[in-house]
Amino acid sequence: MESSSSLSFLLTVPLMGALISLLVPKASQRLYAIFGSVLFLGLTVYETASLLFCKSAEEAARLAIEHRLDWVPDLGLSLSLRLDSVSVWFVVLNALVAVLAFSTRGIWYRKSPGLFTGLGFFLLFALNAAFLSNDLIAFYLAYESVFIPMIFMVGIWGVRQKAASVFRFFLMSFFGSILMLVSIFYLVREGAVSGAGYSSHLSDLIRVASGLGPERSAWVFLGFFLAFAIKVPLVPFHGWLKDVYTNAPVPATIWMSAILSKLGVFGMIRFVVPMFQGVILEHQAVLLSLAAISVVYAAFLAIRSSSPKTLLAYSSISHLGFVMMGVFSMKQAGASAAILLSAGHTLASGLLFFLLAQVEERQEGLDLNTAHGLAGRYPVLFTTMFLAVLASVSLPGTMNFAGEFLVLLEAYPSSALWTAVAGAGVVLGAVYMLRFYQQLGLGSPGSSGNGASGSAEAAGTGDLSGLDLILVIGLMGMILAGGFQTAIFLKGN
Amino acid sequence: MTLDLVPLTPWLVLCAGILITMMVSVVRVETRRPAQVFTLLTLAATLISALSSVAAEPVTLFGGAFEASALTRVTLALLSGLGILFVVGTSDYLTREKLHYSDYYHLLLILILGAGVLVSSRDLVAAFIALEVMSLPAYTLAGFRRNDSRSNEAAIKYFILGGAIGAVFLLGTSFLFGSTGSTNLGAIQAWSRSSGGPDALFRVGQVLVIASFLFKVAAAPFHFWKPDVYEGAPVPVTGIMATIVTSGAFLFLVRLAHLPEWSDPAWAQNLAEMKLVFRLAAGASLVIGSAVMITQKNLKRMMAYSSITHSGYLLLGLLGTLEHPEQIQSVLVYLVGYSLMSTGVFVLLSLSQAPGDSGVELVDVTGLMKRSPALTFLWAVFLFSMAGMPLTIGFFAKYFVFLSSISGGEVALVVLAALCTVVSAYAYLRPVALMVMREADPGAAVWDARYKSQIVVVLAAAAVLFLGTMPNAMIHYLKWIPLIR
Amino acid sequence: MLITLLVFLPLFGFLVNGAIALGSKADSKHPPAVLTGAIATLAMAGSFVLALVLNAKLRALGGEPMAIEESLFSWIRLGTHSVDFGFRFDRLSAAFTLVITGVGSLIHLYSIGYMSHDSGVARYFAYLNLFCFMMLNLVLGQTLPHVFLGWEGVGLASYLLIGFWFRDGEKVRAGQKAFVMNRIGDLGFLLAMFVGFHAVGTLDAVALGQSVMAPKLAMLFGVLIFLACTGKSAQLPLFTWLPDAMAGPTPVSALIHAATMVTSGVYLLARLQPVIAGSPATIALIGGVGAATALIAAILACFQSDIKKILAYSTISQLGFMFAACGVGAFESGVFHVMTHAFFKALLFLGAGSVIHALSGNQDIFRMGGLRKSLPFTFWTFSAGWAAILGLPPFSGFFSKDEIIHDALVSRHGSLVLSGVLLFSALLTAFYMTRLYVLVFFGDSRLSAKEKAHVHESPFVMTIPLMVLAGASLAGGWFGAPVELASYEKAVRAPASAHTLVMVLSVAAALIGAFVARARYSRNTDSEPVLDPFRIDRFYGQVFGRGVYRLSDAIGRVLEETLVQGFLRGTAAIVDLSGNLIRTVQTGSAQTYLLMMVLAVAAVVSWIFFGVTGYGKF
Amino acid sequence: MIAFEPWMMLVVSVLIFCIGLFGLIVRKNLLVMLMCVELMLNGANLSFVAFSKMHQLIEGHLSVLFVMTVAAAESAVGLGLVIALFRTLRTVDSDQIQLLRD
Amino acid sequence: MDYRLLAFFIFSTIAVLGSLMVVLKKNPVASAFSLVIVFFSFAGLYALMAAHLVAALQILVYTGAIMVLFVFVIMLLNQDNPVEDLRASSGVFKGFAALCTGALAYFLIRVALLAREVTPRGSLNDEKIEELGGNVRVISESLFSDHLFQFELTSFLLLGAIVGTIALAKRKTVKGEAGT
Repeated sequence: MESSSSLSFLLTVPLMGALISLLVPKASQRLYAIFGSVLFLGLTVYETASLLFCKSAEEAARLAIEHRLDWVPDLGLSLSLRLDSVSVWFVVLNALVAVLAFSTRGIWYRKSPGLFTGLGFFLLFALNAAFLSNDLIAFYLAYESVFIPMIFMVGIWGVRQKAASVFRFFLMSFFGSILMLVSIFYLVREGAVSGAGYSSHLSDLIRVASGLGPERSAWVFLGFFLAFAIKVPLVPFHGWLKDVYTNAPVPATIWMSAILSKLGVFGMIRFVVPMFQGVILEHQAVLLSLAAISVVYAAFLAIRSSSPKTLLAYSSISHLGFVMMGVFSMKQAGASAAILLSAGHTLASGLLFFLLAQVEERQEGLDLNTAHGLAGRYPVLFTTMFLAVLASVSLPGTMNFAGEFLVLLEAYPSSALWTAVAGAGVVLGAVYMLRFYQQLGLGSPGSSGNGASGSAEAAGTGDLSGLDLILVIGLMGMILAGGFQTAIFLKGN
Repeated sequence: MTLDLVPLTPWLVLCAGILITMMVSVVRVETRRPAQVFTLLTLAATLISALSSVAAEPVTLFGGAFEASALTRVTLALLSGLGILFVVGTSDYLTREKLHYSDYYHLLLILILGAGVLVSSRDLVAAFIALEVMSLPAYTLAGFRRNDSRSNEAAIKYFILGGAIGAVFLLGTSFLFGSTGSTNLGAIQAWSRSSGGPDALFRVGQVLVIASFLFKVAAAPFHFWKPDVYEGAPVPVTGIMATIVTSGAFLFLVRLAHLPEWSDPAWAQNLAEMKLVFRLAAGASLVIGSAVMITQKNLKRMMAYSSITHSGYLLLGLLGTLEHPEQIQSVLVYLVGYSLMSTGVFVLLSLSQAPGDSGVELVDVTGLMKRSPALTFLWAVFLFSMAGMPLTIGFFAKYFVFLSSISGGEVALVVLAALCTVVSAYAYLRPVALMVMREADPGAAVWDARYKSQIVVVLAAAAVLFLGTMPNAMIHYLKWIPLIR
Repeated sequence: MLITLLVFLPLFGFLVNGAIALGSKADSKHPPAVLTGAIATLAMAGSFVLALVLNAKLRALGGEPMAIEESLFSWIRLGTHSVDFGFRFDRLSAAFTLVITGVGSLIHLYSIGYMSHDSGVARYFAYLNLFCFMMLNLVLGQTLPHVFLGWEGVGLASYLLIGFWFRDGEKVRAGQKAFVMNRIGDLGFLLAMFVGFHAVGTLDAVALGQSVMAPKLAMLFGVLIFLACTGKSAQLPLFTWLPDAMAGPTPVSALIHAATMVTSGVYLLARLQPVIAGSPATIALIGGVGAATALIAAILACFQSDIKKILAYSTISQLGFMFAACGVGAFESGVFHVMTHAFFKALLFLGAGSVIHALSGNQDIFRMGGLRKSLPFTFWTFSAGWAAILGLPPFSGFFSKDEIIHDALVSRHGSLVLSGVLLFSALLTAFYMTRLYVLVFFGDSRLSAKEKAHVHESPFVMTIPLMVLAGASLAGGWFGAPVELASYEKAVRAPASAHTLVMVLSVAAALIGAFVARARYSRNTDSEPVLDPFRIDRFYGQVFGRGVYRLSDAIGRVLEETLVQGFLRGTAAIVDLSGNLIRTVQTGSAQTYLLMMVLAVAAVVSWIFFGVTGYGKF
Repeated sequence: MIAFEPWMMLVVSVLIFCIGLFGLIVRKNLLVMLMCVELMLNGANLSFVAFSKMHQLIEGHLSVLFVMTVAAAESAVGLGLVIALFRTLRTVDSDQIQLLRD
Repeated sequence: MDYRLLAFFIFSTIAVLGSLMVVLKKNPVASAFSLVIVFFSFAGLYALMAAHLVAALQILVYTGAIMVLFVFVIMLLNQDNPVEDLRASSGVFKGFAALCTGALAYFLIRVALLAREVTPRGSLNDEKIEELGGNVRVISESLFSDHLFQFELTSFLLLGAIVGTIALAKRKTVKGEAGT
């Protein structure tokens, strides 16, 4: 594996994909997008395989690639890319989610599909750039660039109050990220004052951050924390999430819940934790409490959701609360577990949104207050959905269980109370996820009286089959494989 | 006394160009083309001569009243470049609105000369004259739609307030003269090193001159004229005011902010005082601009408030220069970036065939995506850049002023600015949202996409994107430009 | 490899049957029950044979501790400690494995007949096999996470099987209730693992069980584990799901909710026995809860009229006996009762299933009667089960129940009250079982005409398991407790003759209960209303069931809408308002602007004049 | 005995300046407003000369000359604007020119 | 009494009163003539400070050129009588304006008065100027040496003013006039 070539490959190929999508005829955009993203996934895995499946932390450290490209040399700004045992997971998941999102069907493949695939590939690029960045300014740039395709996707193909929701999404995220930018600048300036020159490279900023006093350090931390807490989101900062998840087109929802939220997780693990160990340890109880409250609070919201999409949106918050518990446990194993759980959540929630979209294609007007009883009509679809639900409630054997178990195990010594509170989310998770599944799949169809029969679109009357089924089975396989072969995630311990 | 004219070449080229252009248009009265062509030639020649001599040794001429340095040359180049963009970009508008007179070009050239000389002035009285050389054409141009009462109103408001503020500047200058015995910046600087601190007269004079230039760049609380004037003036003139006038005035404001030698400990308290003034002005500009911007329905008026916030960002950069004069680069980068995006926005605005010149209302952009995807894309580029989104020059512009200001220790102010950025981002993105998400309103204006003005917009957009991804291309040159005090 | 094969055979059956279920089109001709049932049953029977072989090998092994271990791979790595995915076959596991595979095979066989008319039979057998797979993981798992895998897995299978007829919303909800209440217990399990791991540094079940923890931690650990057990084994306070779980097919009730899954709590306690027993508070709690459950469930059983519900409460009550045994430190008595109970309760359920099958779904004991003649096999085998649960010698229940009551009396943790409660529960058991027995099989027939015409004895595929289980119920107790968990010494406080006394007393209690019931119900066959004297279920429904929804609504309305969203809306409104306020200055009058500018300048000049900055006073 | 001192001029200068400013704010006739601007400029001029005298320098005088030029040019343009405005609005009342406002 | 002081008082009183009249007279013509008075008294004040050239130009430029222009425009626009539509500002507004400008004036005067004891930075006292050839000569020499830049710049100022005024004063747009 040539160091720089594999890194630049991860960035240039999606960009090329975006450019090529301008040339592809309208009718074959979907095929192109799926084919392209699958190819990219394959190539990504191939390129990163040795790092992905290596055995030990030492080997991973040896295989980590860092490449520094002077970008604005006059400012000491570099495009520092780093592919190591942390970022590699997010990069692979990113490619995987793209496949899933491109495999959806809907208006985005009918109304300016070229724009959709172009934006999708651009998003792939921006996310990869963010996950690979080892320079804070570069990371910020990539992090913000992610908004642009997202805004357009929701704006063009969204439904209902898409404008209001996309604004709320954007403004809240922007609020957080720009405060992060101020924090970054502060650190850069502190570094310059201390005589090291302007640099926003992570290693330099870690040094700078550790040199700040506790009080200043806490303020700077706050800037970073807010950005990522909004992105993830943690509970008091989640106000943007529900509407935009619900009103966005399905691929955008998949992207947001499966991978954009991981941007926050990644940022916490990669940047915040190493820079602000002291601050986090000092306020660990507060942070853990936020994470635990997120778990329970979002679960309570999910219990009464009448829209399945909203329910999944809240469940996303709930699960990411577990992830953040792992991050705030401030242990190597906790961070590894957070990545493991992130991967699990990416797969499970991506899959759930994907399958929900499949259900919606077949029956409109899904409402969780009435039973739809669709499982009898679409047994394969609902069997796979049930498996995804099980992953989501983190049944042992899935990645989600291994992750959640380890996360709580590592958080326990820091705060038994909040671990127990978060644990209650396990129970509540069962309540709302089963409700989700039961109201859609089980019960007697037609009892709701909303014209359940015959409203299915002509395109989607059949059961899950073909490419979709292969994709879903593949993802399920990954969830199970990851659930048992956790060692590759946990080599960092 | 012998005068070496060689360092003056770019300015002389511009002066000569003005005269030639005027003569040509007098000779060929029946058509406007010669004026246009010669204006372009003049500006191009100025641009080239300014850029080609950038590396020349900085000198002061005319007894220290005029500075020919990299900074002033680059500024002149910037101003002429913007002039070229506007001449090309808005000629379609002028033709359509039946405003295509050679006077327009003469006034534009004189305005550019005024702005260019203002930046080069190292004497307060000279600056006052240069300011008027810049302002008089600006007043006139604002009222250039002579049959439009709004345009007239804009001009007269601009004039009345500008005249009053000119007098304030003059009083301030006289106070400084009274305190230091000179109106020459170099002399004042020299005096400051030996004076052991300011007296009351100096401090008041300083405040007065700075207040008057805060007016010129429309920083709060001297911003009131801007929305009205922007709304009433013809679109190209608004663009010219937003770019050329602002650039010239702001760079001179930077000079004014550096009247004494701040590093002298005797001036520390005066420095703190002035910092507070700038801080308040910057904070107020940001808050007022961004808060009011989101309430606006008229895009031109919205851009006025937007430019008030941009003055606030520029002041952030200026605050940085007080501690670290080399941070002038942040101001320069911001000016270049802001000018580019403003050019794009105003030329785009001139493409709308909204009835009258009341300007483009938000409703006019609805459904533009369907009608013209290319225009929508261009709009999005400029508005995203204004909002400071990455991959556009707008991001780097903010990057610089934030960093500069933080270097000056203004962390709280930068946080405020960051919050205002969020608020204003809403205003910038709303038009984009209307273009993309809404169906075209039946009353929406027709957008004229045929004209060659699009060349300018595309160029500006390309520059915005290119400099946003490869900022080194610009920064490498701007970084080494010192602020000679 | 043998253990792995043993465990994975049912999984294989699950996969095959699952594929068949998904492959066959809904509502078209379904695959024959014989085929899918045969696959499932053979898988289970294979496991049973393997279990016998392994048991023989284990006995041949000798030595202490006796165990055969198979590690497959490292599952979860925790620093230096690795949680392996692997199996351990020791005497405790062996006992449970034999019960699971043995009784499981019989119930699979029985199901072929019972489910032959159902279109979802392939799915049914898939779930059943899945359950057995998970149950085997539970009892054979080396480490606690592995046990937990099985623990949750059986809950899942239970959920699927309770809601097997998924078009009936009621049944689906019963499944959900079971799953969620189990999950409450599972939370205890999870937390217990955290406590245990951080106290001892291992998650190996045996190592953890034999570890020494600080008393406080040991108590916490024990209580949390017991919380897990109350969920899975339907003890107070989490027992209310079990009666509802009877919504599933009857063989499922026999296998999962009588013989195997619900006893996994006893398994877990026995597995972790030294550390659990090490904490007196924990053990007292277990004993108290067990006895209370035994009593309360027995009382409740007396007021039921649904044959399966009576058996369900009976199961809860019997599980209470087992926990009471554990709670006095007599873990091996508990395990002994698990085994005998597995035989006779499975038998009773299957017998009840046979009755229901014969009556095409009628489950009300007041609408039966006189079935002795029309269902002879069922009657005779059921009688064996009846005798066993009453504890009549020489049936198996006699030995195990007697032992529990005796231990409760004489153990250091036991007491007269405890054993008295258990004895009284035994009396009630005799009462309600005899009530059921008499009402179903004796007296005049109270069937409807249609049912009368339809009544038939079940096919052999169903009666053979009955007969085998009847044999086991008779002889299952003759060989004593299958395992010795003698690490905990029982201090004898009573005279040696106590054992005889207890024996006499318990048989007398059984007989009294039986005679009272017979006296009352041989003539009086009028329908009795179903009573719920404790209203526990309703209480839960009100407080927790609806409470969660209320809380959720409250959070949604107050916190989410008012605070979170309200804050955002408020911020937007404030920004908008301030924008509009500032706008009002923009009157369009240049002179107003000028005045404000002058004001600003005057302010700054006066500020300088007054020397606010603290220097240059005038 | 009080002798004449140049600094006394400063008082007059500032007074005239502020009177001009006041007039500019309160008068509604655009022409008078332009006159007020002239007053302000004159006030500033006076202080220039006064300071020049006090410092024994000549620069102040020169400044005044330039300011006069500027004032002339400015009033020419200003009056031109007033005329243009009068053509369209038929008024020189500053209260009538409030079309542009929020 | 020093005649210069007396002259100062006279001229300054006239100037202040005159400017008040500019502001307060309802009739623009009256304002204009008050302004002329102010300009004249300013010329006197300049003369008092031996700024002879400035005094002369004050009369020539202001009174002779600028004021004529004003009066001309007043006449042109028929604004030569107090018109009713020239509503005065509201009392509150006026009062507030007076307060602000008054405060500004107070502080500026106080500040200016602090500069009484200024130490001269130059040496061009009246005697020296006489020695060098008089006020006009000294100014002229300075104008074409040290202040050449400003001087040249004024040419473009005037150019701009001319072009601008012409542009404004041109007659209405003729159809078809525009366009290249």
